[in-house]
Amino acid sequence: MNMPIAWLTLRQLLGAKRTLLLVAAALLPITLAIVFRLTDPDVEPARFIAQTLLGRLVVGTMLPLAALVVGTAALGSEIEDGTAVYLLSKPLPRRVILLPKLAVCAGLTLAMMLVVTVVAGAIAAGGEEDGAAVILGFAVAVAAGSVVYSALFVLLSVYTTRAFISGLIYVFLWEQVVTRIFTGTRILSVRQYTIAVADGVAHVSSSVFDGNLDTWKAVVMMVVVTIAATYFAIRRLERFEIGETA
Amino acid sequence: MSERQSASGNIYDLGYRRYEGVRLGRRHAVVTLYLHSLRAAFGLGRPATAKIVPFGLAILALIPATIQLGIAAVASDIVELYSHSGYYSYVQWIIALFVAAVAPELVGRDQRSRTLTLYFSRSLLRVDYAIAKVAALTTALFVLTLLPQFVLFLGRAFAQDDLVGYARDNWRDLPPIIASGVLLCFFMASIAIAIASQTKRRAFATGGVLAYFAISLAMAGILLATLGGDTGGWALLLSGFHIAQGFTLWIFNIEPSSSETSSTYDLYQAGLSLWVYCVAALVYLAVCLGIIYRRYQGISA
Amino acid sequence: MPAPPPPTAVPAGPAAAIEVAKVSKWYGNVVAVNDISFTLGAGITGLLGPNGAGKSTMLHMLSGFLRPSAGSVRVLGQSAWKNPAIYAQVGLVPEREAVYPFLTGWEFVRLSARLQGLPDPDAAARRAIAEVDLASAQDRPTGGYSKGMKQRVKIAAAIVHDPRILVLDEPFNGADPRQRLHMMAMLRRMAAEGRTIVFSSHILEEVERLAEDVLVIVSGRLAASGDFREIRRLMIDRPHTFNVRSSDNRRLAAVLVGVPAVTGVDLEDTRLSVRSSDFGALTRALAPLAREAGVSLFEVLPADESLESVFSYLVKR
Amino acid sequence: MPMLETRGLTKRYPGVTALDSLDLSLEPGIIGLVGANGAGKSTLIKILLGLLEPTEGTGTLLGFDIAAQGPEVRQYVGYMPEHDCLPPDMSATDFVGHMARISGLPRTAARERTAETLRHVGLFEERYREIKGYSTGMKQRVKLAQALVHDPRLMLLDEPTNGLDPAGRDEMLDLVRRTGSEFGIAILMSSHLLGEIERVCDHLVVIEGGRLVRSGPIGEFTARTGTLLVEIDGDHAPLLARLKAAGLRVAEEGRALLIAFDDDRVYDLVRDGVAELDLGLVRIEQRRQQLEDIFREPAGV
Repeated sequence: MNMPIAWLTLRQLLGAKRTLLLVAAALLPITLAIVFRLTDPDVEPARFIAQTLLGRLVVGTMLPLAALVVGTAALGSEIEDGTAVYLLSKPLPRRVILLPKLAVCAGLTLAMMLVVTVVAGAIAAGGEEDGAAVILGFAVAVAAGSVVYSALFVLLSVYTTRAFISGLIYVFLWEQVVTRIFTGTRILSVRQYTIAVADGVAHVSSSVFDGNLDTWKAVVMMVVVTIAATYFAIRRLERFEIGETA
Repeated sequence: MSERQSASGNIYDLGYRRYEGVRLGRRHAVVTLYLHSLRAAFGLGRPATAKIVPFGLAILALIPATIQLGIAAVASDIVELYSHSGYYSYVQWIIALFVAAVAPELVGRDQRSRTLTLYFSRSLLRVDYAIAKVAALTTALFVLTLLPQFVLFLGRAFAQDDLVGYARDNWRDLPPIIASGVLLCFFMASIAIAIASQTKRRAFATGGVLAYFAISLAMAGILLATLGGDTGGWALLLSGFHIAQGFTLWIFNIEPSSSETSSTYDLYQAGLSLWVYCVAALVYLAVCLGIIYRRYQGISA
Repeated sequence: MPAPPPPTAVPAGPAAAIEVAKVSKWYGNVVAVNDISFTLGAGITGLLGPNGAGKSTMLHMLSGFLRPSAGSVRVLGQSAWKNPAIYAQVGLVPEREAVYPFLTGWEFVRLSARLQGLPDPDAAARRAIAEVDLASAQDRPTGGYSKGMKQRVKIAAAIVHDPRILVLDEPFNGADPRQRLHMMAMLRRMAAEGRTIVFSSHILEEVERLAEDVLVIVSGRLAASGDFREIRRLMIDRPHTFNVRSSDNRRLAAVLVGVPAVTGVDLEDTRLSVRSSDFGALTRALAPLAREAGVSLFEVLPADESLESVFSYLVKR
Repeated sequence: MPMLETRGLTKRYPGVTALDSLDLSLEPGIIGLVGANGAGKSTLIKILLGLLEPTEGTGTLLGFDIAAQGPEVRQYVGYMPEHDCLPPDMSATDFVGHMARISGLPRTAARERTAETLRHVGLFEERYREIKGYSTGMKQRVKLAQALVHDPRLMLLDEPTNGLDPAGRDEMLDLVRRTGSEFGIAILMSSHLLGEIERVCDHLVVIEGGRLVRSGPIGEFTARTGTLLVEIDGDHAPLLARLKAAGLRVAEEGRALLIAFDDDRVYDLVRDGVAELDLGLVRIEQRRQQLEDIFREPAGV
């Protein structure tokens, strides 16, 4: 782990206006959980947490958006404004540049989402037994999902200058619409992997979750996707050409 | 080169000539920028690819009204499919996509290419620039709102045997159609420009505008569903779509439907008085215009 | 003249620091660089060419950022492409202005030192910042720097590891006159220590004052290389013209016409214009003839011996 | 009344004073503006254009008060910024025509003057193509054209040759020169390249640390000095020794010898020295003071 690069990446991310927006957005699920608790509606908390609060809002929207914003800001914006040259012109193998960047992205996304998951979940569950299991399941799942999404979006950002918009299309069109309608495509959805992991870890009655992917399959797919994305990102960076316009 | 003349030959002066005509000043500059932006909203004067999205969405917005017109042509006395007051619910996403795609074009491009500096070095003031842009997007939206309403009006009129009679009986529909259409366009344009003017990057601007509508809609839905009518109802004031629906019904003086399949069921469940949505819309407008004003006062050129 | 080079801080390496052999670069059907070969040793070389001639592509290949489509670029004996190891001996100053706006000048230069794996990054950063005279601004974020300051902090980051080769893309862009003078002095000093310095520039006056040799790229081809005065001498199809003011122009004209190398003499109002295809013969003839004729020479000005005229000739050829 | 007059013009940012009580009075002409980075050149130009407000002080430009009559004065001023400012997906004709109308010209006049102006700056068939395909030189011409199209009384040019190659620089400088002398438009041009200023301008303003250092005709800055510059083809060491032996004060500078010039005797000593040593004589020139010298000495000379 190259510490100067990790330090630089962290400075980049924490200084960016978009990261602040993310932190503000992270307050949404927490607010929702507080409102849920205060008004005490007649929905079973575990089900509300698994399907709406954490399943739909956190895993379905916040997690991919956070990973997208962070993942494309770390290296993509550097390539775009030309500052990547300062890293690429150092006597370091390119993987030594990419891996710390990826680790910081994944770590930052993970930290933000873990806090949101645990705090919002705990508030909404209010000590209910099934609730604790569901939160634990989601904590593990969100951690794993952060890594997979980060690897994917960092890969995207070294391949295309339109990484952000492509990522948006993937998140909103593919994961929100296509995989809902065509259930067969769920084997290719990070969101579905994440839900499946949460389901497997939580181990509560099947009515709580609405996923339908085997947990072990999901785990295998997550490992495969992460390794492949990282490998191709490094490969791309090794052959990265900087011309007159780039 | 100076002019030279003889009986049968002339050399004319092609050198620099001063401009002695009128200079029309600030108001002319605002109007010019407004018209230019209005054209730009539909990609006119730009390459063909810039026209695809705005024209595509405008056509999509017209489809329901055109269907009504078609039905009127084929069979005169069949049920009406779309009402004036409910039309915007069918096209709300199209309008949102339109402003999300077009607002960054109108305000982001000038920041990206730094043409803003040139504008501010002319007689335009910063506030003039903001006015021209909001007005242009508002007007552009008329094509997606008032035009289909007008087609719909014709469609319904054609469905009757007596065209003149229909117009005479139903002309009272027109003021609310126009009032709600103008307010809707102004409302959507202001929100979109307030968000889009914050960044010069098109992807972020488009994403931001869409994210506002999508997330606020989802939050309102979740809150209403989990909290129920009494308290959850206020959550609809987060959502731009619900507000637009609310003030449209208020202007048409129609109560939301209690049918679960109706698009206005959320409003029925929330049980708020419809004028509340109208006030909310005005508050949103004031806030958005304030944000836009501040943005252009502060932006460095 | 600069003082004799001090004992070099840089260990002696192979004679040619940069070897470019039969290099071409194309993008689809567009040929940006076409079969260029040259070698560079210690000293300052200016890379010239019109916009779009392939200068920047060449510099990017020298920097290992572009893969040559054909031929090879070797830096200190190693291939430049896909070989980050060379950067331990190479410093790069890119053309683009951007630096990390959130880092202070000090942090930025120190980051470079750490990424180079230097044993004492703080000392190296301090030295590099002092070299570009930026110590007073080192604790401010670079986002607030002027163009010239950004240029200097970029140079500091590029020389922090004391590289043997320095590649600079338009380094004088945005620098004010004082900063230019300072930077030129610095580059001369570094070259005198035995380093290889390549820079591109559009400002011919500067190249003329700074570079010992030039490389001229026109339409992707190497149009000329070497000392530009020598290049000028090689243009035998183009007469050398001198404008002379003297105590008696008419008399001087009369004697100059008799010199075989002189191909034309024009008497104008207050001066005399002399043309010759043989530079050496004319310049050597001028003073003795004037002395014989008893004419005082007040002014002798070569009309088209500047780098600017050489360059425009090469480009329009 | 002078074209431009400022009194105590001051601009302070937190921690930095960009302009420090600047008093300036300029008549029309081609005026060069030089100064170190951060000396306040850009700030001055932006204040004159009304893009920035001065902290203190007043100014008049073309007889208008720059603070109170911003929109009016800007009708008569053209501005060419240093940075890119052109929309990539418009053609030069469309863009310059648009800026003409923004500057207050009616439609017909705008069209005619656009064609004229583009011809003057040397853009021909390519004016109908999108700007993004233009070379740097063509883009600079478009930038100049939009500053010229409304026939301003004064043009402010910020580093007009930035990024141009030698041929492009030549053409741009010729164009600036012509605009100033033939078209009769006053020009205030900033540049870091003193050679350019020397070539184009007839008046020079030097500012440093936000204060006026000197303002005067260019000739005052480039007066002859008491130094004779001699350049030899080959090694000049023998000549140096010989001239020193003859009692002259001689110094080396690069390839040249600098000889203190006392009386006309020096000319013949040089001539004879060169002749007797059988050297090639490349240059004899009475050295002029260089603009660069302003920057060699401490500020405030």
